Amino acid sequence: MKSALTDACTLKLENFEGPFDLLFYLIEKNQIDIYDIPILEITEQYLDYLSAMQELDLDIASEFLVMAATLLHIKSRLLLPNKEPQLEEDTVDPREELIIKLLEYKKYKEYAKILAVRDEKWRGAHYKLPEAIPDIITENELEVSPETLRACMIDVLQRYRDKMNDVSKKMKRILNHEKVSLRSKVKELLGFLKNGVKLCFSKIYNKRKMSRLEIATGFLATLEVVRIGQALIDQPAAFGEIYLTPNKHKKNDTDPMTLIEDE
Amino acid sequence: MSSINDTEVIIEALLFASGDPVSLERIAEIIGHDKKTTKVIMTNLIYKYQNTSRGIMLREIDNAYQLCTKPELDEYVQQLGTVRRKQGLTPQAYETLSIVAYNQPVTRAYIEQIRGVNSDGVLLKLVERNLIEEVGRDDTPGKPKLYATTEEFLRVFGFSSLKELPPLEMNEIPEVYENVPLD
Amino acid sequence: MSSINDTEVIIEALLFASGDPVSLERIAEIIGHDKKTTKVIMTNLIYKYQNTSRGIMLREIDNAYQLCTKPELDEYVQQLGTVRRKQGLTPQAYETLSIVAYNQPVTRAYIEQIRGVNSDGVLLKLVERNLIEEVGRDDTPGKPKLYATTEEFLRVFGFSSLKELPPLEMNEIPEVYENVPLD
Repeated sequence: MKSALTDACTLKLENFEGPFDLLFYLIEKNQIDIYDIPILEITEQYLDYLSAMQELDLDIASEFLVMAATLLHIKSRLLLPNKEPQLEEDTVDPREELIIKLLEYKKYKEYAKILAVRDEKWRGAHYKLPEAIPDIITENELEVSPETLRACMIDVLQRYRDKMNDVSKKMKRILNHEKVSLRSKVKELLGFLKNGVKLCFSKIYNKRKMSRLEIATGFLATLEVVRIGQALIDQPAAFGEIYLTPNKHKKNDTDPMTLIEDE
Repeated sequence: MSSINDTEVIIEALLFASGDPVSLERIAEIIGHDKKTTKVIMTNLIYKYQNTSRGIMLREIDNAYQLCTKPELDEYVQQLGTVRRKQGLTPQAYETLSIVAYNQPVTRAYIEQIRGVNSDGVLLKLVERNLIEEVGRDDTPGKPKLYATTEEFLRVFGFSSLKELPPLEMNEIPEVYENVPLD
Repeated sequence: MSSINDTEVIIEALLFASGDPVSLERIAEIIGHDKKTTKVIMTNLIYKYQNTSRGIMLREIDNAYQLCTKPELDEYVQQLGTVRRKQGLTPQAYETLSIVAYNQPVTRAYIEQIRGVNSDGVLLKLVERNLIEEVGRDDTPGKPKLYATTEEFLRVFGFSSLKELPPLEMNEIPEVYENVPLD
């Protein structure tokens, strides 16, 4: 085998596209069984080729060097005495991965030949240039579907709903804000009442100084303070002044703020 | 190749590939006959094209030959140039059309309220395409125009009447909170 | 016109005038038959061209049809001196093309893994010659481009569709688990 290989070793320097291309060339040239590659010989020839390239100052693509390393690695594994020759599962052929890759590559190399032959044949078919045919542009029927129409109706209603519901959410937020304001008004009133003085509604909630909303809220706060028993209310005359007196007979001493209903 | 048939085959290929007229001399040269024989072959061939089921014919023009389609087939050939423009509706047009279709007759204001955007342009387009039309005026301040779908609308959607509009199921109609809840 | 013959005549005229492939749909539309019937007519017609003394043949390419000269007549057509014969591809290009054809859509990385070599340049050439094209991006990190063959690929290699690619013979990979021969 060795002699046959060395005979074939006179490599002609072709422009190999990649390491597989070169390996294939060597395999075919030496008529090697791809399933049983003599790694020692192939590696030697492969490296010979690389050094020939070097001598000619050709650029050696990194892929060629990676393959050289792979071949040398396989070679070293083959040369190492098997530590556990009894265990069959461990005796995986180190060439296996390379063989699988080469077989895969070979498959496409063969297709490439089929394509080349077909290309050669069909390049003999000649086509004709198109005649000048004037374009007639016709406005075609509308392409519409009842289902799309229906879907659009549902979509637009959905959008409308979302928008409307968004408006109602905003309103709710505003009202919640007012509730906080009611709490603060109650707190304010309780502060005044602590001083134990009789309060005059029109003095606290002055129309000139405050907005209607604030006065209305103030009125609600007044009623709230009375409701939780912190004050007594009195209006001597209809539409007359409202007086607020601190309740001296409170039932308990708990913080009045906790009595305000938390909304 | 030497038989008459083979020669004819070659000539057809030559003329097809050339597209332009090919001179008698050139044909004679390629098929390897003298001009006189070639002329006879060509004359026979013209006759053959004319009298068999061919879509193409052979013309002699000034001692040159050219293939072309038979003039009586022109109406078919012209159709190759027909570019059908398949037209669809824009999403905006579809949306507006659906509001008109399902709620007709409607005012522009109604459409705009639902869509939330100005719908002047899209309404105009739908009127231009004859999918909707004015059907009168609403009896409200300003007397706004009322729009409804047309017969063309029914035709393009393939409806025989408006009853064939795909129904909107109740559960598909999104709920709108009419009143703002005051809690 | 309604007989089979008349239909075939129209089709020949259409294809001749078009020069470019005409889709099955368009032919069906013009001859006024449904697609299925048209397909049958076309298949018969392909056979007819092949088996009569014609210099031209009918090809199916990706559900479209085109007339061309029979490839075996190339030597005569070449003598016209007007048609230019395109150059073939390099072995690397055929190799890369076959990887794309059989695995499409594929990324460059996949091709390079099989070829064991950078395939940037050869891919670019194939794209330039309109034999392959980008068809999107893979849904993997880096979103690499995906390549597939074109209609031109089918035309150049005489396929009517990708189904006609010669089948991949799965080379049986024998067990290489046996005793390793130390050579």
